[in-house]
Amino acid sequence: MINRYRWWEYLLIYLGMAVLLIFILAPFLEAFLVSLRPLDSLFSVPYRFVSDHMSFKAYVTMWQSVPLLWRYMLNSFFVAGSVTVLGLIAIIPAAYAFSRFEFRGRGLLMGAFLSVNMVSGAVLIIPLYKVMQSLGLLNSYISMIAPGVAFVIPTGIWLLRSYLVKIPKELEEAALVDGAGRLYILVRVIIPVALPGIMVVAITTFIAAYAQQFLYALTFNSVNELNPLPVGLYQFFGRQKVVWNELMAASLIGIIPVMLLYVFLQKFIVAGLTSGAVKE
Amino acid sequence: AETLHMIMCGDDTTPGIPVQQGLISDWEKQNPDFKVEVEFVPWGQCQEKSMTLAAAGNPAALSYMGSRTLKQLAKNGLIIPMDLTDEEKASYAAPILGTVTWDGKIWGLPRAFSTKALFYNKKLFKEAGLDPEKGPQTFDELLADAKVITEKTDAAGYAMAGASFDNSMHQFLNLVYSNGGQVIDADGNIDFDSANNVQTMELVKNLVPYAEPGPVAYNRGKLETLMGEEKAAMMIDGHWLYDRVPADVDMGVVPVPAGPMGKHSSLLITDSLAVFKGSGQEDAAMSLAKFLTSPDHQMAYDIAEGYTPIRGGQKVDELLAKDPSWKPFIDIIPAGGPEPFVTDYVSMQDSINEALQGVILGEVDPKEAIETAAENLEDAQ
Amino acid sequence: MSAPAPKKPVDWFPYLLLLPALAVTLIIVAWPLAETVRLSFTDASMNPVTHYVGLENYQKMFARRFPEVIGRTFVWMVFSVSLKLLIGLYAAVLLNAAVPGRTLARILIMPPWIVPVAIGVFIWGWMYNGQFGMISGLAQRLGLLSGPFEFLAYKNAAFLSTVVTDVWIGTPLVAVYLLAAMQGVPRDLYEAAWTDGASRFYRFRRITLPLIMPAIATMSLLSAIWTFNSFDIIWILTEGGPRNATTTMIIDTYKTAISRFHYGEGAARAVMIVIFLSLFSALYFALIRKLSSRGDVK
Amino acid sequence: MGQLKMTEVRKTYGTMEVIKGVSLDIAHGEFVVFVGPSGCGKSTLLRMIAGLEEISGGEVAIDGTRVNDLPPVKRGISMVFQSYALYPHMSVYENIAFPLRVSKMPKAELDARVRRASSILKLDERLRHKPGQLSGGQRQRVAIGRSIVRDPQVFLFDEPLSNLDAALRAEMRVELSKLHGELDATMIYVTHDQVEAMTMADRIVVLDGGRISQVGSPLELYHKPANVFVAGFIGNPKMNFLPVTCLGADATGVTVELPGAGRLTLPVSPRDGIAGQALTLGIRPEHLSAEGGDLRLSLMPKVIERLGMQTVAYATHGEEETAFNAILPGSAPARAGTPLSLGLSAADCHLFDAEGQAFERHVALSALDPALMMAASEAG
Amino acid sequence: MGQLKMTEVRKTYGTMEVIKGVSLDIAHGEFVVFVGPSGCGKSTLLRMIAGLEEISGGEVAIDGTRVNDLPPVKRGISMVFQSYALYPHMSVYENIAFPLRVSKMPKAELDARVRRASSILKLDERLRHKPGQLSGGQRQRVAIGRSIVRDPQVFLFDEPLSNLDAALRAEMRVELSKLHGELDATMIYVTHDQVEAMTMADRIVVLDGGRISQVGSPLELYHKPANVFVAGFIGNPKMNFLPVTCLGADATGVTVELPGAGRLTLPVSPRDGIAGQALTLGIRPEHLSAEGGDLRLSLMPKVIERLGMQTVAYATHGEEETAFNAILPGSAPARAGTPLSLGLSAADCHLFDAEGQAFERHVALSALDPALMMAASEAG
Ligand SMILES: Nc1ncnc2c1ncn2[C@@H]1O[C@H](COP(=O)(O)OP(=O)(O)OP(=O)(O)O)[C@@H](O)[C@H]1O
Ligand SMILES: Nc1ncnc2c1ncn2[C@@H]1O[C@H](COP(=O)(O)OP(=O)(O)OP(=O)(O)O)[C@@H](O)[C@H]1O
Ligand SMILES: [Mg+2]
Ligand SMILES: [Mg+2]
Repeated sequence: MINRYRWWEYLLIYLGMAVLLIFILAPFLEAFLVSLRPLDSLFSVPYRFVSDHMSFKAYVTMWQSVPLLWRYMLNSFFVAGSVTVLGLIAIIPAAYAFSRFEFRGRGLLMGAFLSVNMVSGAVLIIPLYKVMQSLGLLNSYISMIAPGVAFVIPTGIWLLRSYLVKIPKELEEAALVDGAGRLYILVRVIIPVALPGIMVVAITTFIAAYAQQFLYALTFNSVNELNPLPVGLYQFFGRQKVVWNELMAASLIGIIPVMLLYVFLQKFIVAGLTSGAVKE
Repeated sequence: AETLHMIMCGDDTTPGIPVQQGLISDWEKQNPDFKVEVEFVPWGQCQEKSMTLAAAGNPAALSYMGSRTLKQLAKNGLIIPMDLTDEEKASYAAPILGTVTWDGKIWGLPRAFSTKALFYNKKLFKEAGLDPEKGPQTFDELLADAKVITEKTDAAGYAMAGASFDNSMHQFLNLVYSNGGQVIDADGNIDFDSANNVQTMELVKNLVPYAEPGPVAYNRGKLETLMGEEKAAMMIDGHWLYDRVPADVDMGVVPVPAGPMGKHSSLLITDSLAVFKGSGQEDAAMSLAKFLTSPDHQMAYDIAEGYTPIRGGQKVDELLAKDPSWKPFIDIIPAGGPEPFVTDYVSMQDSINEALQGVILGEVDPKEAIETAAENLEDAQ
Repeated sequence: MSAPAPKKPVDWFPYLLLLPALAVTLIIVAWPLAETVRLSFTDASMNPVTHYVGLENYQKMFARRFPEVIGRTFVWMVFSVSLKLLIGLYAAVLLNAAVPGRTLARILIMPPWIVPVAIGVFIWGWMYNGQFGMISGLAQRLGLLSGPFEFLAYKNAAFLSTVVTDVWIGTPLVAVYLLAAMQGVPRDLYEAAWTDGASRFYRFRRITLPLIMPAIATMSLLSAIWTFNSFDIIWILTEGGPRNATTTMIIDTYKTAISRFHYGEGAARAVMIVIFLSLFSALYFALIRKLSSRGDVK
Repeated sequence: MGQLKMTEVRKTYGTMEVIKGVSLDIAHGEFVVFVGPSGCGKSTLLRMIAGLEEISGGEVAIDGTRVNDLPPVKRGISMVFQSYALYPHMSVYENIAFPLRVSKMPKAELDARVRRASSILKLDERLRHKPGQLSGGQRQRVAIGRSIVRDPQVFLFDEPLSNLDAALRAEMRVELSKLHGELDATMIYVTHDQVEAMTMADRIVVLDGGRISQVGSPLELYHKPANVFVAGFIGNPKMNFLPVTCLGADATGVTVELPGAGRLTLPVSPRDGIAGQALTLGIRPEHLSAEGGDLRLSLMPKVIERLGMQTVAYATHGEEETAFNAILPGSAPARAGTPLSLGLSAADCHLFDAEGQAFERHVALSALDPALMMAASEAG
Repeated sequence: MGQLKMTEVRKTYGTMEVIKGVSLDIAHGEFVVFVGPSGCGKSTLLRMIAGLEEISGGEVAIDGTRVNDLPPVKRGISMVFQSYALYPHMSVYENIAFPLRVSKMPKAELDARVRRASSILKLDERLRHKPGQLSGGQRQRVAIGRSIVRDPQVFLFDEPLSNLDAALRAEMRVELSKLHGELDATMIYVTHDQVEAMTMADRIVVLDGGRISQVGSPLELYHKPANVFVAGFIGNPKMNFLPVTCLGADATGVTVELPGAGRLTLPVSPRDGIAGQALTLGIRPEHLSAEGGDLRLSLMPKVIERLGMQTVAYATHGEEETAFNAILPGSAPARAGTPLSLGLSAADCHLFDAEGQAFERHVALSALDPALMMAASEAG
């Protein structure tokens, strides 16, 4: 009953959603239209939605003009996936430590992790390059994964910590009484129970790594076959003449896998974030 | 074989790349100790990457660089000068060599070269009642034609770039050189605050009403779109504009109009191959660079890519015969001026663009804009 | 009182748990960051040979219109973060409504978050174009504009345009986060209020909003930090123009350090950013704590 | 006025019928308690009255007006939730004032009403506190306070005491009864705690799987349960049941045979043709006595609970080890494992037919509770 | 063996002392219950025994070994938490098997033990379910199952029944008592529900503000509370207290004067020099009777609760309106607002001095509970 809407409320809600989605999706409509147009009539003056000679040709030709496109997508998935997995390996124990233990320097360390958020990767790029070089990591997947991991850790810890705080302490105490070691408790009890929260962090991390792995990849990697999608996409417009239609087609295609992933996991995200988000 | 790391800007799909690749194979055959790894880095990130690698002490052996960066690299001892014989030097037109020379040494071998001229839309000229076969030759004619077109047609008279991008400054410098102005004198001192330049800036100011609305939002690329849609009638650009507008747009080309205090000129821009210090393969890199830019090889590459040929010669004549539209771009070379060679290129770009934007937005008058820019340019030295 | 408890040995376990995160952070962030701090006191540039110059870089920085840049950055951040929160909240409210199709809407709101930033910004670049851009084009057709309007050509318009694009990219995360927080509000509170006759809007204002305040607080801080450091959007749209109208600290830093290769000066700016953001966060936390001690945030 | 009438009210979730036709009249000023096992539909019914849940069929009328489609606030009801549903971010004052703020009451009157409510509920000293700083009983009172400021005609309570500990629960029970005396309003109260039901209700509605099983005063349900379900549900430990065989019936009652224990004539209204049928005899644990009785049973105690005041023997009876419990006053000499012989009186017994329907017992309820006599005379 | 000894155990949080020196011996196989008001330190004490909380002072020894610094698992204890603390992601089987998996027990033995535990607890049919699919009572049993598989010597329970509803609580109480009978182990049980304490304990430890107020068998606490605190804490509704004046004492007892009601000689051990002192007389509500008694009191009932089995009158006494409650068997003819005259026997009364310490009553506990006699003879 409380969720029963009157007709004008429906109208308002859908109208509101429409306005929101227009704002969110208009650029994608634009991108889609561009992807359908031939290169020499991309932009018409005055503005028109439908112009002559629209076709899906770009969706075919893009695979030829950037032959490694599929490879870049796979790389992106691989790099984002690795960042996520490695990130979680670092985030989960750290978030657990912050949520459960009192120790010297706790506040300081938490602040320090937050402040990693404040350092933008672009500024650190040169010293970071030296680091990667001295570790001999250049031109490998690791050179893209490692900085990705480092920069997702702080946010991950912050999000997950607030989730873990809500897991009843008794669960651990019970396991402790039952003789489980503390690492065993983390692995067998905490992680399974915190799975929704972990999923949220994983997905946020994955998307961040998928969409924003440009700078590190570009700077630390010189091997074309290892490049992720954003760098690959640059190949469409790093040219004398930008192949906008194919670039847009490729970008739209590049979003789809992550969207699918999200479709499957969105219930998880919402449920998980809930418990992680609201501090009580 | 040892790997030799070479950074190229752009991507590997342009027509010149197979040509270059063939040449590299040839070179590798002559130098079996080396295997050349070419890394293609997108424009816009390319120089940053080469410089980052160099600053971090792990430079590529050979890098494709905008020549404007060479002075800064050279001053900081990151690149080594090219040991060209006099004969080799003589194969370049003097102004071209000017784009890579500092302190008497040559710091890079020109690889890509462009000159500019004024394109105008014949159809719009006709529509406005102007003679479609006679493009503007002077600042005054430019202004007058722009005015007429703006008033008589739907299109803007002049396509003006004012965005905070390097090519906004380039567009402006074409006019500066054509009015006898300069940014830097022969001794390397800033010479921007001159009557010539104030006059050129006046032209900009006067052109604003006849330019497309909001020039500050436009860089060269977006202006090319306007030209293609016939929404602007005149634009200073490189020869490539022909490829970037639909075939049915009928364009004429004249040299950049001359100002009252100068004569037709053009900004000469080159990109070069630079050999970095510290790769341990300097000699090989030098050898490869020379091999790739030797007259015949370079010409083949220029033709394939559709760049303005760096050197003259028989091939150029053939090109002109086949495509006369090249003529204004090639003829202007001797009268052209190199891109100013400063240490802090970005600072120069910012100063000049800020002046331009100030004038376009009507925030400062031309004289003041030029004066302020000249002061700021001292920083760029 | 009983005798003081014997000194306990340090429990190393929490440190052990932090080890992976710390190791990665130390190597990838702290080491370069320390290097950055060191460089901020040198004349580091492209030249491999550097000298310590004391505070010169900091002095130079403040001499060069720096306060203006700081001010602008904060204004930009405040604009952008408040819009993100407002629109995110608005989106969360709509996506929380129990109407058919909301799952689809929840999915359709995601793309700006997923698409590589540069691509999204390029598209916005076209949209802002006066001649062939969607916004100006539609506005003209609807008669809202008499001629083409270039959004990036004028100081205020460009400033707002970069804000809008930043908002577009940042909103989905905020919306999803707030939506989740809203779903954590116990349903019986709404029912109780409804029983008392509270309208939908009243319930939102008096119940939803106060109860998701902690989530809003967390998000606004994180969002502020990210926004402060948001680089690509401005760089691609305006490179800081027109006439520096969109030059924020991070743009200034990038230009100085990477484009102009005045690495020492750039490092000084980077250090300033961290200091500013730390101060900001500390202030922010103090504010939140004060509010919650007043009991507004439970 | 707070008169409420439900006619054939139904509720379906999807294809599942949860409330299967409930009809009930509630007079103004009555205190009606819904009881029943978990999941029987108590909350659902209450929420339908409140307007929180759509009514799938039938009609709910308040003071003669059909309210099926009215939102809660228009029904003149107020509700106290099991979880209290206090607004955690508002002070006690604001929580209580909330309904008045919604209706934009002038400040002075609002203040007066809140203060009156808080003084009735002894919350004056807590007005500035947040719910989080209150004890369970205080929270409970705030929830009630919020519901009384609006002067509703009908109060709805959904297990309001179930979160409290035993002592507090007893105390609040008394307070609620007092409150009902002070406010001239109808109260409908859901609980699964039968002590609450027995002590507070004017009438108890026993629900069983979405249907009303019996409606009556507490003592009526205790002494005259209409069926096995109600008999077993009311009373703790629950009534003991024994299979018996009917030997015959006459005006004095029904005579039954308890296997292996003898025969007994129960003072209940007889029915025709029941001789020879298998019936069920019910006897409450507290009606077994150490001495005397019309019949004596032998039990085997398994667990003895000594509460000081009384002793509870959890025992079994007969070969089949039917559970059979007994409550003996004070400290009875019962020991686990030692057989125990207890007596029962025919007058205390209940009798049920094969369908579980009770034979009417000859008990005058008015003799049991003076309050009932009064109520009867008032009603008359 | 599960013998436990606490010596002067203390706990401080920061500067706050929460457990203020507790000494207690618990024999193997005993069922000891800790009771006390909320915040008195019950949980803290239990957790210190478990090893979940550091011991600030004193010593805890199990089977003669000091365990202060041993982790929980080495103490041979197991614990059932108030919230059950089941692992939500594991099946019932895995929950129960958890302690065995930790100790890497061979599969066959593990399986056998889990099955034994599940059959004791009647969980066989639930082994594949997740905790979320279980009812409260079943969850409770899983929690117990997890604690018994390891065959610990000492079981610790922290309010294990407090989340259950009344009926289930009663049932579980009985099951736990049975379990204690079956397993040869010591059980220490924390609760604030005194019915649980009374029914399950061999000995009850009453805690008050971090100190032991009294230790004794349930009936000892009920009949011979050592002080006002214990007297008031045990029994529900709580004992009524009246201020009295001592007139004198001799071998038969102490004679007191109840203001406005008369005098009474209580069979308690006298002390010297108490004549003329102000004392407190205690009488439990259930010891008031409608007829007879050594002395009669006039009460003013405020609320009457009719439970069928008994009637509770919440009343006041005298001018000061001191709360004074009474429990009368069956359906007593009491009405709210109508004065009620009740009798009390001197033998049922308690007497406390000004410090709240009780005068020893002349009650033979062994007469009250046959189990005690046995325990006494065994101990002897
Ligand atoms: N939204 C719903 N969808 C489907 N079934 C529901 C829904 N709400 C309740 N039910 C079902 O309706 C029945 C009655 O539920 P209700 O909450 O009224 O029980 P209750 O008597 O209040 O029980 P309890 O004493 O446990 O609170 C239950 O079987 C429940 O599973
Ligand atoms: N970690 C802690 N820090 C400070 N004080 C504490 C802490 N844990 C418990 N206390 C205090 O110790 C006292 C005893 O707490 P404890 O939990 O043992 O009480 P309890 O008897 O179990 O009460 P309840 O019946 O409410 O569970 C309380 O006053 C509590 O406030
Ligand atoms: Mg319910
Ligand atoms: Mg406790």
